[in-house]
Amino acid sequence: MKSAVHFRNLGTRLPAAIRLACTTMLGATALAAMPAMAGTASVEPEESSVATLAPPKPNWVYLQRGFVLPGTAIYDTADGKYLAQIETPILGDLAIDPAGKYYYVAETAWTRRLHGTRQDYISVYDATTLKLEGDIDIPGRILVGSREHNFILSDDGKTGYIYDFSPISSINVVDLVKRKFVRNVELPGCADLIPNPGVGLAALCSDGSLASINLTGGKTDITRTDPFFSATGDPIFDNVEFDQAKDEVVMVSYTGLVYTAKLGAKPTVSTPFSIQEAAGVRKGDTKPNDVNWYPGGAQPIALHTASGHLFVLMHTGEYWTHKRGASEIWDLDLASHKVVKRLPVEGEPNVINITQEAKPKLIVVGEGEGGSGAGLAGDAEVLDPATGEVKYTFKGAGSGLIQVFH
Amino acid sequence: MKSAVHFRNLGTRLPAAIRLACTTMLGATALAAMPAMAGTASVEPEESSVATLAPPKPNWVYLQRGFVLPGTAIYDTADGKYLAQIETPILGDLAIDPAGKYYYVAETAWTRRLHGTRQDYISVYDATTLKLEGDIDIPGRILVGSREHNFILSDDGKTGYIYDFSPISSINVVDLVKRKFVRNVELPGCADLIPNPGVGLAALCSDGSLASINLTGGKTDITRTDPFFSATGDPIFDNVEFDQAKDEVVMVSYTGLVYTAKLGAKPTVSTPFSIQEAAGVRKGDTKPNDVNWYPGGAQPIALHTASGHLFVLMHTGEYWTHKRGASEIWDLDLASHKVVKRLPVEGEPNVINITQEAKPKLIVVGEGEGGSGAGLAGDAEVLDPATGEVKYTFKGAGSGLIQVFH
Amino acid sequence: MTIFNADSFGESMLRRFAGGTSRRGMLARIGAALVAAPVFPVLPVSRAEAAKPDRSPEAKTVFARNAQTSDDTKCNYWRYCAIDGSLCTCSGGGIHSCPPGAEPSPVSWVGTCVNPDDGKAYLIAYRDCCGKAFVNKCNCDGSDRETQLYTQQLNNDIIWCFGVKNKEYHCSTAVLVGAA
Amino acid sequence: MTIFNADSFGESMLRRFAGGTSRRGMLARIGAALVAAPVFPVLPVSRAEAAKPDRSPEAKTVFARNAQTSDDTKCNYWRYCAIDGSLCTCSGGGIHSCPPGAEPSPVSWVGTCVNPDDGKAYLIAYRDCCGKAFVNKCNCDGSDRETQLYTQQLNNDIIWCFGVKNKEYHCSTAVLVGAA
Repeated sequence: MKSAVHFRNLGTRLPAAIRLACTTMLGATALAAMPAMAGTASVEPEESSVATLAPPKPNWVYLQRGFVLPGTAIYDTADGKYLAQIETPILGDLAIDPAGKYYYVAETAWTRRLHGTRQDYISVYDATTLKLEGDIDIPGRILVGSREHNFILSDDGKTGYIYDFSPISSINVVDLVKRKFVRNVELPGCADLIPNPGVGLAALCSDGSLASINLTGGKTDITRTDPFFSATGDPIFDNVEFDQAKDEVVMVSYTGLVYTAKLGAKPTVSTPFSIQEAAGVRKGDTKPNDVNWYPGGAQPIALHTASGHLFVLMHTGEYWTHKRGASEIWDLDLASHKVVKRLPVEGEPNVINITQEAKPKLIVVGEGEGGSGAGLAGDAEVLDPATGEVKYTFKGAGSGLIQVFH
Repeated sequence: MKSAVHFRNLGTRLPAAIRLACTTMLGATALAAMPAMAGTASVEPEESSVATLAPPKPNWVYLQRGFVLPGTAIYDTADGKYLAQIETPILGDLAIDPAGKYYYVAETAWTRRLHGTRQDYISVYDATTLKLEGDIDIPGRILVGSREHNFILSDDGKTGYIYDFSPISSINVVDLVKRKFVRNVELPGCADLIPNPGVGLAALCSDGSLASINLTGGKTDITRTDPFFSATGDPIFDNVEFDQAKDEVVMVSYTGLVYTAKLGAKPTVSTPFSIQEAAGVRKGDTKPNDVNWYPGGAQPIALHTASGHLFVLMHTGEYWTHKRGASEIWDLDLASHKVVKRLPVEGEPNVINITQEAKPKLIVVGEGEGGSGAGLAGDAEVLDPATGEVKYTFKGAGSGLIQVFH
Repeated sequence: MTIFNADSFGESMLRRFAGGTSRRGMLARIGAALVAAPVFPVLPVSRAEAAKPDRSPEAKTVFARNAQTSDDTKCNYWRYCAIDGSLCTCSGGGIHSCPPGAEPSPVSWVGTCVNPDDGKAYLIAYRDCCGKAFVNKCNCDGSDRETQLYTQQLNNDIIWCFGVKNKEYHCSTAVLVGAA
Repeated sequence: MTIFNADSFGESMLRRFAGGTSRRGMLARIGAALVAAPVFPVLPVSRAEAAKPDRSPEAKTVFARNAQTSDDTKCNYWRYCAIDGSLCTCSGGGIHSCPPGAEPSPVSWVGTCVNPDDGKAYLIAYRDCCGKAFVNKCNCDGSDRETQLYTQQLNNDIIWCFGVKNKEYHCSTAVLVGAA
């Protein structure tokens, strides 16, 4: 036991710097060599530590906090617990290593906050310590929020693809094993990078086609399907869904047309069908002044790949209200082309995702305080897709993208 | 008049790069050499421009947006208009050139947002264009919000003083004319820099004294008054008020004692009096479990120098509630030691300031959404100190410091 | 006939955009030209001489039917039919001017909005004002004819700060380019 | 007798702090020591043997009278009598551990809080967890015996991130140091 007097006497024999640390604040590190307290105190002094995290799980969700508060919050949908924050900045994009070992964040910073030199890079975080392991410089990236397809990984997790728009459209390819930028590939007229296993990538194009981007050879080979949608008349929402097992993309347009495309060197696109008609409702139209059900939001669709069910945020309104939040979630069985359930939902959510568990959970987030555009974090809800029951509510949790671990 | 066909034909003769810019977005700058539109259109095309600002005025207020949204908003209290935003980051400190030519911002940034190299510097903004003119590197600064006395200017506006705590207490001196860091001066045991014209600076110290910091010679000479307050028992709020005409500091302690000190090479401190007794109320005490009126907030006092009236945010509660927002503003006449008015106030404001006009206006801000600690911007109110009437309310305007132009 | 016909603009432009091949070398030149330009003249455009689009109330969007022309600090001001973000008119700027210290991007996304006073459609360039922190005042999110990332110049989510010193987004203006 | 007596701590410490002269050369050494240390042992302290302070209900602060010992994710948990900021217990950390990826500052501000279970006062070190963006969850602002900048180690507004790689404030812990 050290009495104060004892301690003070000891202090005079310590180097002045350590004495200063001891006497001005609890900078006790400088005293690491001293024996721990013993004796009369009824409590044991505690040591500071740092928590670690389990590797990512299919029941976890990753909620970006939007346009004002940086960071992506990880929640466990099994027990509603907040787990940790991944350091995504505003307009940063998160990609999760399929092996569960790393989180990758594509980000942009100026050396002096609002001025200095622009830097674009991928930050690499260890998935269990969330410690920054390093960063990989890239030539650039698009600055836009709430998109799943601007930073994607190859199915083996070894390659990262970052969409750039400068304002020339291109792809930056990064070797995540060597942690090195590899090359820039031009992608004229297309965006929304989709993995295309064995080939490279796929993307949606402004002429209404789907591009297959062959990166296997030395020279990039881009081929396109025939145009199948109108990029200006009835656009397909950027946040398309990819089913890796089937090598298939599921896409929904503003009017509610559902497209699927089989990827490969030469993708093939199915005949679309109307989600409204799949629910026994009149087909969506591009005419204004005609109220109907429409899909809408920033991330309006979520695919449960094992069951082939697509969950779509639906609202009533007119055409060109494609950003509006939902009053119902429609559960579409892709195999039968039937909306098998319509779940009413509160809070006008504009982003949705679903865990890839056998018994999945839906996660939705609506606008935060200040409404549309204010960019503040809104409340997230975890729903049972079978019943629509709200399992958990996370206050001020998100407003940007929702991601899950596949 | 250019028809589309004409334009397209022209396009083929332009360099490909310009053609690209023309045809993909309204990057019309590349077409600067082309004749302006004429002919059938009923409207004139507009050009983009950038607004400018008048030099600072005594009726302007500067509201820091708090701990989440960066930026200091300028409002005109004469008409309630929002004027512009000064780029103060979170934890940045703003100082206004007394000549009205510049805004100076003391700030800290890491080269890569949350990592990289730490940089501390003063950004210099032209007061009418708000353009960054440059920045001045300094060795460091304290990171803390809502303080008026961590970055101050000399009365002639030529020298800036930045408080540093690393955790050694010191002052960084900057020549604002040459835009150069000059030197670091150690300031053991003191903080809260106050101009001390003809001498250098004054500061409050942890032994309960006021220090006079003589910077006129080559060597810094720090002398202190006798201790006159208890830094741990009844602390004086950091945000003391300085009356340049009288060379006097006005200070209020947690219990409500009001001190004034005449500055100079050897400052002299007056006998304190109780603001509660000045209002005919029982004197404040340090005893807990004894409800009384107490001053409180982050910036709890505001001095109208011409009239010698001090406005203090007051709340009812117990001792050690010194951060709590106010239910009344007390108007204290410093000459007569009388509280001449008690204005009820809504929204529990915790910061206050007053314009230095002949007919001044009070400005108060309370906590924003999420309450204490959430750091979101709260609503500001402009009040007539004569009547308490709310002249203007600025939604989500502040939550950090309020500053005015002297 | 007009290049900015609301219905054909995006598609025709992007066909062209998509048709090109290597543009890497041109990028630097564009960038330099944009940065160097001191003012921001607009594209010469003409009114439609071809078949007029249907501007009857029945053909107007919900935004257009409820738009007004008197208060440019409100989200339903007619020019804001496809704006996304904070209005510069609320933060020290104007309908086509940036607040002090902000820098207008020389490129922008575009919208086609109907002026309720004359019932005509106009092309609006939504120029972001850049280099200052998000002002977060008068936030609006119009979405008439707003599309997705593969049709960039008609998408309003992108931070449209190109050719400026810093891409930090402050607020958005709605510059009248001409008749659509 | 104890160096951490709630009433004498700040003053006696700061007298000492204030009494020194040039410390510039020592700064680097302190910094290095703080960064290098892998764990964060605490100061050896003792219980007060001198005159016990008055801990009767009448002498307790409003915080102490209403404090609880069961839920460390609430602002009225007894150790939070002088905390300011987000609780790490709400954001993946614990009462004395930082959330994953954050770094505990080796120095801190301190408070003296009364445990309602035994009525005794304990010294609490509020270690900030640093290097990650403000978590903004479970924000609390206790102010018992909290002072101003000239008595830094008793001030809870300062970003207490020293000796760590990055000073960005994430959340705060309340580490039990010993009896006060």
